[in-house]
Amino acid sequence: MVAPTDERGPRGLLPSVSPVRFLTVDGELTELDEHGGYQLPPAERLATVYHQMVVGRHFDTEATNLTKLGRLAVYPSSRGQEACQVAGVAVLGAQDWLFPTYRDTVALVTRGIDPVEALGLLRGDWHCGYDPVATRTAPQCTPLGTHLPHAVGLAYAARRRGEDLVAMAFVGDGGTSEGDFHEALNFAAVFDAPVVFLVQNNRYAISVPLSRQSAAPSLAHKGIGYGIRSEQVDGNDAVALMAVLSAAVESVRSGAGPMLVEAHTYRMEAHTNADPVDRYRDASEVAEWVERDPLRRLERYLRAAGELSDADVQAAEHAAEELVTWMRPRMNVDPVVDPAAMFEHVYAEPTAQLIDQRDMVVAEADLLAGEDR
Amino acid sequence: MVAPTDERGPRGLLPSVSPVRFLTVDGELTELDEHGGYQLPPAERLATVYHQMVVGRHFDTEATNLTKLGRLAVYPSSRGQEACQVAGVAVLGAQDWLFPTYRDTVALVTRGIDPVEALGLLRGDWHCGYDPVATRTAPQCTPLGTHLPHAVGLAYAARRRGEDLVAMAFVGDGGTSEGDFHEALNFAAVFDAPVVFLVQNNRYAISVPLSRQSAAPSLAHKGIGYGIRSEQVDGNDAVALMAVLSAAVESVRSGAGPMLVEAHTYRMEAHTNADPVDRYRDASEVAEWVERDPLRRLERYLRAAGELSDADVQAAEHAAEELVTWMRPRMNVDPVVDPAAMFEHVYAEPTAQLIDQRDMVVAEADLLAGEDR
Amino acid sequence: MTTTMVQALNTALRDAMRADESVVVFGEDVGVLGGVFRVTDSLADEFGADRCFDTPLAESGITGFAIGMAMRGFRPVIEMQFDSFAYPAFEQVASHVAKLRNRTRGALELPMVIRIPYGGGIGGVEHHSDSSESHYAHLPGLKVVTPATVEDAYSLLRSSIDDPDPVVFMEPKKLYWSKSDTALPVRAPGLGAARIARPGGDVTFVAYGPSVPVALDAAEAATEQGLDIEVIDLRSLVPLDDAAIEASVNRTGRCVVISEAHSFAGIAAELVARVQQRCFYSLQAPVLRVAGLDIPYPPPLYEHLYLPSVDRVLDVVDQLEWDELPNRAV
Amino acid sequence: MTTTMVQALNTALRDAMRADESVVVFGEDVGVLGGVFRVTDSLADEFGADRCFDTPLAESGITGFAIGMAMRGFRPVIEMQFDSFAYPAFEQVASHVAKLRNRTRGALELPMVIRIPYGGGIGGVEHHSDSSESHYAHLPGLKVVTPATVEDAYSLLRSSIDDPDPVVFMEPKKLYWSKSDTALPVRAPGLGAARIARPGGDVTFVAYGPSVPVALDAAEAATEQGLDIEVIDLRSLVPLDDAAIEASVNRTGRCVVISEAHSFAGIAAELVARVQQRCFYSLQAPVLRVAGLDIPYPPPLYEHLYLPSVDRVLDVVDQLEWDELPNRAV
Ligand SMILES: Cc1ncc(C[n+]2csc(CCOP(=O)(O)OP(=O)(O)O)c2C)c(N)n1
Ligand SMILES: Cc1ncc(C[n+]2csc(CCOP(=O)(O)OP(=O)(O)O)c2C)c(N)n1
Ligand SMILES: [Mg+2]
Ligand SMILES: [Mg+2]
Repeated sequence: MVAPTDERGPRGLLPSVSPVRFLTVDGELTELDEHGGYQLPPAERLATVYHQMVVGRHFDTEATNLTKLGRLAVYPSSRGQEACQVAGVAVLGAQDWLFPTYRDTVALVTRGIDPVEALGLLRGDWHCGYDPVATRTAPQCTPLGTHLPHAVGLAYAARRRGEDLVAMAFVGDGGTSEGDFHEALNFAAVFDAPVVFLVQNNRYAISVPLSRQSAAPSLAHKGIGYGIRSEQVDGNDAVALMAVLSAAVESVRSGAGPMLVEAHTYRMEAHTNADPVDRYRDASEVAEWVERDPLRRLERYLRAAGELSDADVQAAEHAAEELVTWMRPRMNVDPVVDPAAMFEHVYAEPTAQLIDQRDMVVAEADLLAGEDR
Repeated sequence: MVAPTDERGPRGLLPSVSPVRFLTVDGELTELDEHGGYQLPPAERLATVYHQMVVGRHFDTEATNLTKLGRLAVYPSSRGQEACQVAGVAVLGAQDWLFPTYRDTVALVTRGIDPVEALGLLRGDWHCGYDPVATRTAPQCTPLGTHLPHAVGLAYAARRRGEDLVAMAFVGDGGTSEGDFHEALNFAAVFDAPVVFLVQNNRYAISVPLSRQSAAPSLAHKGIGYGIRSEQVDGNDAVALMAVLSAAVESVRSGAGPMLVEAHTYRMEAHTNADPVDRYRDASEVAEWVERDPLRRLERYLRAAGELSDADVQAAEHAAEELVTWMRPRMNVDPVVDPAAMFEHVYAEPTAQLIDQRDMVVAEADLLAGEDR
Repeated sequence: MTTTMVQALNTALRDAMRADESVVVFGEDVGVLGGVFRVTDSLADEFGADRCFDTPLAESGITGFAIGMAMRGFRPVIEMQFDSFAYPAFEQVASHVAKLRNRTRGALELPMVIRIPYGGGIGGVEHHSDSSESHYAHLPGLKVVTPATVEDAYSLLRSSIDDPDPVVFMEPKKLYWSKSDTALPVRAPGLGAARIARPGGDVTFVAYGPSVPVALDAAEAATEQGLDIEVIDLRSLVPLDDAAIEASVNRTGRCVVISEAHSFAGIAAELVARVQQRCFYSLQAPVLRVAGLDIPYPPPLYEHLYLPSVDRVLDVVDQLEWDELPNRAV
Repeated sequence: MTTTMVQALNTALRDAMRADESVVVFGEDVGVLGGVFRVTDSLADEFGADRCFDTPLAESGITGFAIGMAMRGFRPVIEMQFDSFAYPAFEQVASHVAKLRNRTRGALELPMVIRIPYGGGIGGVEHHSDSSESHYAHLPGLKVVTPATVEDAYSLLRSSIDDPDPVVFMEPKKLYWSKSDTALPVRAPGLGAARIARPGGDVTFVAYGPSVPVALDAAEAATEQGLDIEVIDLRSLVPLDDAAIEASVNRTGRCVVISEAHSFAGIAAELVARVQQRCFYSLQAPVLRVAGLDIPYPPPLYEHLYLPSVDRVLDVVDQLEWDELPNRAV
């Protein structure tokens, strides 16, 4: 009744026994048997990734600062996860779609989205500050896992239209527990949708540790239950990520069906600025992960390989400073709040009932503005 | 980061490569390598199972007749799935709990529930015709997969209370696609709840064939994604089912964590009496499965093994006839409809608003009864 | 030729699929089987499995998948098999379908239709008879449409598929086999225009979907008391045709809202609240409701006691503070 | 000693857990972290990880697991982290929690509490500020309770945990840090008794949860116009204290319902519908609503425009068909 040895058979679907790793913690190249059969990515691409990671880290630091200044309602930091977020974007073409979560603002910036627009949601200006169609980036998704079926539907639709399009959907370790994760992976497999699901397993869902989230050997082991090929990778190793994710995107693009990739990483900061992280995890654990910092690891490797010069490093730092300098004054401007804007785009055309409500709110605001004068 | 070789490691979690099988289609014992390491169950138990399957088949036929007489609103037949349903119940102790779906009426009867009470839901008398606490059998569940987390919660609760209790939760192939299946399996694994999930993969969800439901090598391959040990078994082979399910219940009872068992079977009848099955499947397919009839297969085996005499077969037929004879006149009585009953048990005590509504309905009914007189 | 509501819906889907290649139909059993109510009968045949197809059994997944397809240029029409089996999709509907246009300031629109067979009266076992329209009507960003006639089934479904906004299209199961001799296609005004199903001057009945025939029957029966009752068929709950209701009640001075959904915090309450506000000075009596009881939908043998009935409607009409009923006044 | 609402809720949980071993608390981050709002602060410490624990992130699973535990003798108190993150559990709530007692003719009861922080006013980004109470209130079989004061937070939560029926306990996030000097424990009457938060004779404000302080502030401000406004704090939406509302409106003749939930088909509509029916002959003006706008809850910088405000309430009071306002009458 079952053909366990067909090309979707068990052996081909399970991930590597341990996470694919190209770099040691010190940025040295690991032995071949840790590479899981993947190729070392070209050095230029890695240098670009390094550059983007530096920019991402600075951006992230600035965003955290902005919360202290009250310029952001809240900020979930990407610190420590830059390799995942940058590699996840770097392997995409312009025509591909990205489906990020609230955590993935560094991915947005890497995608080329104006950082001020990228911070729209967290600034409280609008729910999504950028144009998803123009940027081929879905709005950052807050309800856990719910964007995954969107990615599947969009990728399937594109394939139906004969478009060369891959969807890259990010999700957290916590997000894998939601029913929508399951339904999305199953739909992807049944409809053969060109999607890469990238689980950023940062070992916490707010305070809930991985051990409370899953008893599976790895989250990548979930793939086989859908007939989806899966892989696990060291999420703080940008080289391994580039190797695995570009292979995944290529395979998916070629029509070999969806893939699930788990990146083992760590959330260096609190869940958000509002989260008292010391309540639930030891500083010593964080310290261990400082050692595995993805940025330093890649820098060491590239320098040793002669692919990164002091000038390159300075150029990256400089680009990062420029970005921050560009965004800072713009973030210090109070966004314009137009009461009527709330009523736009609820429907293509407002209903009679909405027009009444809009008129009321606008009249109130006008009155208040009059009083203020 | 991951310990792939711990006792929950991949090898121990995956199901047998092909479904465990003890009996050939002709009821002969298969080679040892098809047994998946399981023991042949004791002959007396198998004889009892045979007896219960005969009773179940007759009951099922009678229920189908009752729909033709208009005595049931609808009936989803168990025909062809008697081995699964009887074995799934036979391996339980009186203290264990059963979580059945709308399809599993034969399981209810095997559990010892009065057949008229078992048909309460389908008769339209009340939503659940039996007492779930007294019978340790949850109400038959219609919303797909939604009873699975209940089974997990109940089993966990029992373990917390120090009770020796296993929950057996039935679900269809279609039901495995729902988010609640995923969440239930994950909770079971994380909380180490003593549950056996039995998937009756009858290859159809109404008209949706298995190939549209899942692209996995088998549905049992879903277990590893939760860290749950899993097995697949020929669902028309009562011997294999008894072997696998009693081992599963024993293992779960011993504290080794939940298990997922997929039984490969076939729905011989339409989804329900209201379903035009010819629209979506060939008679030839059904004919193939007639060959694999679980009842005939077990009978042949037991007879050949000298464990079943003509007298035993007659006794089973006789018991079945008795059951049907007992239920038939009772099913022909119109249930009493008491308008006030609708308002009972909405809350422990009816609210003031409900009392008003009840009084209105009862007054209407009284008036109508008066007019009728 | 006589057409049932099921056939009219089927024809609407077919015509919409012929008119626009981007219309796709999917859900549970909508393919070869043609849906458990046959609303999608033979669409897979005519348009192929690419345009009408079955999915795994996962309503949240179906809805999310439709969102994704709509984001890439399709106009999905999805089927939830029964009212209460749409509940697993509630998060997708509430947090995404209803909000995507607004969240993205119009950059992403969702021209999708969620078809939901709803309501009771067909002897369904538990979970097969819920009237869930109030939940959807309460979520801004959704349109909520429901036909009461064969003609409207066609016309409103076509309009819903054409609409740039997501529409929850609620199909009254009880009326699936109701019939009409009108030839299709018929097109009525778009979404948001109510219909005077029966003109009258003494009382306004406001109804929709499965309750419209009950309202009409009750209005007919009330002629025996000399009452001339107007029946408004809302057709769409969102947008709501306030003007039509207001004009009627200002004429009649009395209003009864009829709805199968649970009474408490249901859509009928909204209708009552609006009428008493907008027609306060015209009202001769409080606006009353005949709605579903506030109990879980009962088993088949009890459902006649649950559903708004002609008798129950007439009882409520009697409570409309008549000094003397019109026929006695003659 | 000053107590916040969060602390009162925490104390209520603690006292309930001390009083009854079968009370267990679980959900996302309720363990060591003590919940994102600290309502479960240090319960895991005092009662151990068996009685207060974290779960995987799956709200349907949490709810279904709680049902199972309740079937086996526990009294689960589960937390949904935010209003809209309870939507994934909607099917479990609608099809099981609300119905299990009824389905089984009372053989299985579900003494469980679903705690849901709800409403806006805390600057939350999207999906963190929904007022979802109307959905629950529309589902027969659920009780729906919501405190507006620190004292009631304690007392109502204790009553909800003691209750044999499933209770959706809605906690107004905006009031989490409101304070009181009353020493706990305090026990008010059980579920279903409203509270006169402020007596008055000219208008009745009906409010609950986050809208009670708005109602009180508006009533205070209205004294400038010489208006003496009564404020009713419902405390529980189901069961509803019709008698208290009716008595008040029959005295005042005017009523405004205040609620943060979307106006359309929300619980405020139900309150309006009931009042106009029960108090028809007393009413000097239509019953009006000040409710949430019928738009998706807006981003933080806009929420002051969405929420019922004192000004908006006073504007509506002005529309209550006054021949002359009381102060002018003096
Ligand atoms: C459906 C749903 N439930 C709960 C939440 C609240 N919540 C926001 S982030 C978060 C933790 C998510 O953890 P994970 O998926 O691991 O992502 P991470 O934050 O670690 O990147 C939770 C519980 C939510 N956003 N959506
Ligand atoms: C949540 C939900 N969606 C849809 C349905 C309608 N429905 C009833 S049975 C069924 C097919 C289920 O198939 P499967 O799980 O394989 O079980 P089987 O009927 O084959 O035993 C469907 C779609 C339902 N009961 N619940
Ligand atoms: Mg995480
Ligand atoms: Mg099946």
